[in-house]
Amino acid sequence: MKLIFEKSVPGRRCSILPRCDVEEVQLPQELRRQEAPALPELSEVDLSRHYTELCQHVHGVNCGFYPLGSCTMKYNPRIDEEMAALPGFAGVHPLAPEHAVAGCREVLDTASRYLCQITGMDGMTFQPAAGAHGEFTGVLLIKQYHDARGDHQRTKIIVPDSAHGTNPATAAMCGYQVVNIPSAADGCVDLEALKAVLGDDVAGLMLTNPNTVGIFDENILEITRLVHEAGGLCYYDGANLNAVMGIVRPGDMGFDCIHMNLHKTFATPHGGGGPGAGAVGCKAFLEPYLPQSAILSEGEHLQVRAFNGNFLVVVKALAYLLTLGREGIPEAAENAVLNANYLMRRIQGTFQPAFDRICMHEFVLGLEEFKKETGVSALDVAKSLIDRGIHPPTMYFPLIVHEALMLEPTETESRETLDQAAEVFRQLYQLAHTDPETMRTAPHNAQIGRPDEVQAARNPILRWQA
Amino acid sequence: MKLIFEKSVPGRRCSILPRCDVEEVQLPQELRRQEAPALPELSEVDLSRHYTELCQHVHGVNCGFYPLGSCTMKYNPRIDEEMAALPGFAGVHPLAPEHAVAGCREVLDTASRYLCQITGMDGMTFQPAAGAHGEFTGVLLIKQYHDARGDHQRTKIIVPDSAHGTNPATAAMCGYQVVNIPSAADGCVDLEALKAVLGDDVAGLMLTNPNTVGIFDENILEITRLVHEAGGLCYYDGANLNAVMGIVRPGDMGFDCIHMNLHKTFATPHGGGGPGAGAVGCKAFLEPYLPQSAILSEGEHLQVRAFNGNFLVVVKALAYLLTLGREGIPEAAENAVLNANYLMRRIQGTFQPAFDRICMHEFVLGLEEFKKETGVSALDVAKSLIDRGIHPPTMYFPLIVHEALMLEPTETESRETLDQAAEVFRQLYQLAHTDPETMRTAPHNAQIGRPDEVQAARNPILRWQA
Amino acid sequence: MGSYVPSTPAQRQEMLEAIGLHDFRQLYRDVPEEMLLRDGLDLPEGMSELEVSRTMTAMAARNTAYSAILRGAGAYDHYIPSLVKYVPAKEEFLTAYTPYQAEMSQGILQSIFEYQTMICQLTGMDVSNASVYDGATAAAEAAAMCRDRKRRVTLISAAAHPDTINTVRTYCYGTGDELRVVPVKDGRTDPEALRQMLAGGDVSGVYIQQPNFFGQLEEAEALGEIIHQGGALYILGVNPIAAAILKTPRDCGADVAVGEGQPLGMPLGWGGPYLGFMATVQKHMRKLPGRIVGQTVDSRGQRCFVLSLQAREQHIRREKASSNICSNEALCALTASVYMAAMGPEGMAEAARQCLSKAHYLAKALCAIPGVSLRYPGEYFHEFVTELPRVPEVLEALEQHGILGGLPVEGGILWCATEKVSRAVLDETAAVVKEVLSK
Amino acid sequence: MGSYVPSTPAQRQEMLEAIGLHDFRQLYRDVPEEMLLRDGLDLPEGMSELEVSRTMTAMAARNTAYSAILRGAGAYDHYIPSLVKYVPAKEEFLTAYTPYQAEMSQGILQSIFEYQTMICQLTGMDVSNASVYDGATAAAEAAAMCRDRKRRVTLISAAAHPDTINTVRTYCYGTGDELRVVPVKDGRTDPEALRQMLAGGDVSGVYIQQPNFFGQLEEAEALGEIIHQGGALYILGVNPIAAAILKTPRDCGADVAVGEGQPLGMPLGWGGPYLGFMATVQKHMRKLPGRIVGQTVDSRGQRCFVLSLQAREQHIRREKASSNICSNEALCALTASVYMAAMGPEGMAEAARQCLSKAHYLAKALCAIPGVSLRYPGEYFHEFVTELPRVPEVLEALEQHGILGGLPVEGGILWCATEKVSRAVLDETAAVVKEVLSK
Repeated sequence: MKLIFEKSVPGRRCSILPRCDVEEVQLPQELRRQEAPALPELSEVDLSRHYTELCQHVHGVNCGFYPLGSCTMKYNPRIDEEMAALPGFAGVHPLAPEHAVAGCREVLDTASRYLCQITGMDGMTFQPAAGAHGEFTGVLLIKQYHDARGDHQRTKIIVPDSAHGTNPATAAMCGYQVVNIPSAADGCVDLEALKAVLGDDVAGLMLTNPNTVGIFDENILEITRLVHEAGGLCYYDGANLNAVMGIVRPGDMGFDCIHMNLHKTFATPHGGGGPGAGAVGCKAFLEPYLPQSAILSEGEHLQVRAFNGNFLVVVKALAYLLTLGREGIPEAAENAVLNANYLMRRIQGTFQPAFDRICMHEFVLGLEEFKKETGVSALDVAKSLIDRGIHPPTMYFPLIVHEALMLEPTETESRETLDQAAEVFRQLYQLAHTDPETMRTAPHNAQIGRPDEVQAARNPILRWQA
Repeated sequence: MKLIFEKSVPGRRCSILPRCDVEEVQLPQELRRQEAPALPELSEVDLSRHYTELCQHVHGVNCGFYPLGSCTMKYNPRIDEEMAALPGFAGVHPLAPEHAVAGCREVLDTASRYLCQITGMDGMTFQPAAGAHGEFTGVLLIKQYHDARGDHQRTKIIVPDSAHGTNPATAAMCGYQVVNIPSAADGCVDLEALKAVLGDDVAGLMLTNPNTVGIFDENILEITRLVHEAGGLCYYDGANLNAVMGIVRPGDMGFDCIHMNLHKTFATPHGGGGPGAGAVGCKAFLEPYLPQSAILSEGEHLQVRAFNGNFLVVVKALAYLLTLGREGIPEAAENAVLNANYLMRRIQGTFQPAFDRICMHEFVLGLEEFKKETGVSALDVAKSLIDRGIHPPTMYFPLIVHEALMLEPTETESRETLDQAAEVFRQLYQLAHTDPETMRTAPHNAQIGRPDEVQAARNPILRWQA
Repeated sequence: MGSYVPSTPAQRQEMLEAIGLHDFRQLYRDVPEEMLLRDGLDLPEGMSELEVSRTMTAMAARNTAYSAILRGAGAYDHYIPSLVKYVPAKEEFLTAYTPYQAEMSQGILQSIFEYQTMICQLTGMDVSNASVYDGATAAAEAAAMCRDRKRRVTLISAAAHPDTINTVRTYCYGTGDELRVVPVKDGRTDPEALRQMLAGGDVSGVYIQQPNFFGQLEEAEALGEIIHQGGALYILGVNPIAAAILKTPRDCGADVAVGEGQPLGMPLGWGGPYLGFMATVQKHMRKLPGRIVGQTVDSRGQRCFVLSLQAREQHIRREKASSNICSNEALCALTASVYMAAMGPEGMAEAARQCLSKAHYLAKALCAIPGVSLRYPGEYFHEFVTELPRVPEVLEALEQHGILGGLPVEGGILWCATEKVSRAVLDETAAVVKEVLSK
Repeated sequence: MGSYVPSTPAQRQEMLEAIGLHDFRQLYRDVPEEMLLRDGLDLPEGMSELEVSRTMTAMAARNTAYSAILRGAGAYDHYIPSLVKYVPAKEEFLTAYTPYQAEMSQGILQSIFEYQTMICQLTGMDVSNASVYDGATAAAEAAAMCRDRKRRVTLISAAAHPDTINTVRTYCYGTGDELRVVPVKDGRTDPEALRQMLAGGDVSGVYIQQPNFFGQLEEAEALGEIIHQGGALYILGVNPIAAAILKTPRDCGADVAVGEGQPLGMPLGWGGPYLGFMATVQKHMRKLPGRIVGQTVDSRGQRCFVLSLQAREQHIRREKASSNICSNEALCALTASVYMAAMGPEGMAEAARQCLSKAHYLAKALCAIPGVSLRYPGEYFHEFVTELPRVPEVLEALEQHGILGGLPVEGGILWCATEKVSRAVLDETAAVVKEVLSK
């Protein structure tokens, strides 16, 4: 595909703005830029066709199966988009006076009520713009809490080695030393390892439950109790909340604060990499530390971005929450778990689950043996799925499983889709035994073959140049 | 692709309506249908994916080049869609009281003013829903006119043999006997042939100018004078108006009434086969006969459909008209003609234009010689274009050119697009000489190969059945 | 100032020169000099996108926005699911032409084939076309379909929509055929009058609307028997929402089922674009006007879809064609398909039941007000006529509440309630009417 | 009652049985019994789509709709071309995840690569990332980027947006680094104070906003010289519309250019989603946080695009990463690209000139009113502060005219005019202010 710049023709343009209807003013010479920015010059028909061409080479969850583990790629409802596009929401200035934004307040208040109820928390902020941003906010709450008590010796955050990379990165951004503790074989917390590191230098623990291999940690009450006893707080990484929402609440597991990815659990679209929204909830004693906008509020507060956050994303999430309601929320969780177990069981017999037990909303295949047998890697299987119209699972994560493929079908896939996917896996399993070379060079029907990522990193070309 | 019915699962559904909030009423048994209609049962995710799959197998003009002769496939601007979707237009009931529809009236009045100015007519109706419907309306005006004068012996309508098939069909729908007159070699009216059929039994003439081979009839004033002298009226088929709008006006050519295809000349999208809008204009003396809605007006009037016509299509056309304005309208015409001539000249040397002269907005290639030479037909060339991402031209029309391919690039194609298309034609010309078989079996890269149309007609399967 | 011409002025000049010309006017050398528009169009300058948006948004704002609509009479305010608005707006569907090239248009062709099937399933008929312009023209086309050399008279019920009657009349005027109107008795087509009008043996087809213009449910099956006894064909115009629960046209004996498809997901849009649907039984298949999509196989043996039975159409038959229709309402047909699929059989029936229930709720609430009564005694679906005094004041008062009341008809009001109207609005309406009438 | 689970209850039961279970609760057997939510969620029942639409449309209607907006202060009401709204709403772009699988995501990857290039062209910098959350976090990320072991202090101008200052302060609080605020003199960053604050040699980076919060244009080049003389890196926060005509960050000597991308086609949306853009010079390329797309070739030798330089990112570096950002604002970046491409170089410059001209027109009209004067003497772009009495009454009166007036700031008003506001509205505004002040 040509780049948009390669379609540019000097002097070509769209007619967007009228002539200026007031006297023209010029900037003083010394403040002016020397020449107009070299943006592409195109007509509207060129633009329309360019972006149509690009979108034909994108696979969204509304277009097909997308079992990308830990990303909760559930269907993104159309009504949510329609609600967020209402001029009554989309056209509101963030600094409009309070009496003019009663509807926006109602959105945040209602969403907050739903999410507090789901998580078992007391307060909620929508300022964080993404999951990692929410983690950052959550750990800052912990830091503020200790600081406010003058408890300054707490310099460590405990993170299991099975955690997402954002957890340790977040702790570091908050100035904490990261203490990695090894997980048990099933990815659950090793209680002895935990006890060994707990002490009065521990600010808190970051944990996701169900964990990254899709297993619910049975010892969760004991874990949070131990951390609290040591004076630390417990942070819940909401990445896997879809498995348990409406069934069991992080607040009841003993967690003090939590972030959620509205663009995963609450069905707002991810836009090819954002915008998301990382709502953060906390127990009442942490509420005073929730972030606020400086320009919108009095007093000193933490603040992690301007204004009130990705508001229109919250509108979408609220439309989803209102739709599901008290029965729909646990129904979604139960069916996410059912779908994961069903797909795992259907695949079993060919590729092997890393853990042979009931899983939560996702499961991990370990392809180490398979690779030894056939020479076909997890990557090769992933790329072969592309040829068959299925987005590959998460590859090589979690780190504790070798040749891992992590599948999360979500509740919005039908039995038929799962059956078809299982059939594709079965075919690939056989193909690996009969024609491994085809898989090692996949994809064959995609727009491109495998990209040379090494060259991309070694000799970075990060922009087009004429 | 599976049909939507083949994806249906009993009991599957979307959640659109709430429970009924009033007491439920039942129809009497004798009025009730025996079972619910066997519509497909799907979830929203199924539907979203189904229609995404379908739309991936459609080529629209906003997606790529579409030089379908006589169809004026110009770019359909986005702002026009946005305006038509405004709740202030889309939500208006057709029987809302007059004081509540001032904005709708303004749309029709403004569009009428623009179109009267462009066509040289005095009055306009937007009731017709498509071009052929406009033809029907226009010829009914002629019929009403003669009937009102008690001039009942006029039973014939003259139609040149190069005319679109709708012209004779329309005349027949209006109860007229169709008199076909032969065209001159260039598709223009043969004055002698015309004179020969004129008389007091002629109700009128239906003509398009420029004609269907893309040539402006120099004798147009003489033609309309002759018809008027014989007591007939002249009807202008606006199919080719895009060539001359803002340059020369049908009213000034001597025509009494005209239909336009808003979905061609005025950039409203054609939706895969409608809705269009067939605005009909007329001189002042025909205005009393313009159609009206019975429920919206007093007195007896013709009426060709309910209410005021495809109003939201008129909104789109008005947005386009306002955008172009006094200079933009002739600019569009001039560039439509320029693009046709440029493309014809670029292709010339391989495929031969049927008429070697300056054309109007479209031109016809005659492939009779080429076919003798290579065995490759106009159809084969058309199908080979599909493999190269170009929608085929109109095939085998007009009937007066053998192995015709009729190309109308329109003004919204850039020079680059025309150059690329010319290059594709050049390649196909060569391919026909080196590998005709590949062309005779084209397309090869499309979703389907050539369909068996004979079987479709002989053994019609017009609906899915379980 | 707006322009959609992409080539730059410099390119245009080069292109002119490439064809051996120097300026644009030379392109028009065939046009007699004296005819050229010398002073240009007497129109305003072109506008930028921002100005167009500002101008037309201001026009739209000049229309009154109602928060609830209790008016039907041929156009119905149903809830349109979000997906139903989104799918037909995809520019692939939106900006394609009629699918002449099957290899490049399978998406459209399949969508129409699916539409045809759904219309058959809704009406119980065997064959549907790809759509016509609207319900009124569907009736007119059906009347033309029914005509043969001997029988040239068409009958239409006086309880049909006035625009339908007038449109059919106009089409008959075109071909020089006669239209006669069957009178109404107690708000429904008078069966005795119908029987008498058929007695002459010159009637080709009879059009009955179900529910009729007054909202009344016709005895459609009984009327069908009378029509067939008279040797004519039976055209039944049906509301497609009502059709989800009403006895099907097939079961009522209809030869042709037609209707206005607007309730199937199209916005009110001040009257259009709407959708005319037409379906018939197997034996009249080749008389059905307009485009039809058929299933076949391609050169590789795959199932695929094409425009079919084109021998019936105007571009082949020219003056022998019985209809000139080519462009129809394909995108509206797609809209209707998405609507029917999103609602599903249960959702369609539920929508119909809620219309029925809410209309009856409203009628009861209104008729509890002194001075208000039902005009007709028969069963009705989602429309009904009340007698009441002070109609203009009632409608004016409702307008003050943001409610578009029913349509004034000869001293009464034709009300309509759909599933979209909440009970609260129905209660509010009754309260407003009560207040006005008690003044 | 709403549900997006497609499998029917019967299918779910079969699926449960296929995995050897009988009911859903058995799926949660690892969860300690006492923790299960026994009584379910204390929330309302689910809603149908119609109810959600009705409920949320009512919420939206509770906000005030202004016909014109003269308030900026970090969020700007520009005209959004229709295409700019349409393209990012395509569900392929909308519903994809981060493009981890390049073979299935070239459309997104290429769009980001194009965005990166446009940001470079707008700012004059060499390298852009794929976006961060907003302008405030872009400033905070840039401050982190500039820090090294020795220099840990960040400076920020007091004329920066209050939310930017507070966000940078919060990020500094996280890492335990110090933020100091450079004072303002006559509405602009005080160069002398800046010079003195750099004297200690402990400053890593200095953030200046152009135009600043008060709308004033900073002497950005001169400030850059002072900053570099002080051994610090220069972070320049720029308004992307102003950037089309203002001296580029590169020409002002900036090491990192950042900004709030909302003016590039994003709706006001009560504050989000917005777009943080970040660009830097070649030598700091590997310090740039967040996603970056790079060009490479595929196995067939074709040009293609991938997420690149991932060794910098959190999933590789874990606790050694300097930022944890992964999801960014990709769809907003696409929106900005479509906006910049639709406007083109000339359209961007025209928008900027119209903002400039209209703001000056408004300022002149307001300052012609007795009692109104400009607070600051310097050059400004599209925002300016007036001194005037009776601020609440003025804003209230404008609101009666459907106009959202400027932001009240310490006894004055910070006004903003964009290309979207017509001269008529500016005149109306001045007339309203005049009337209030003459009472």
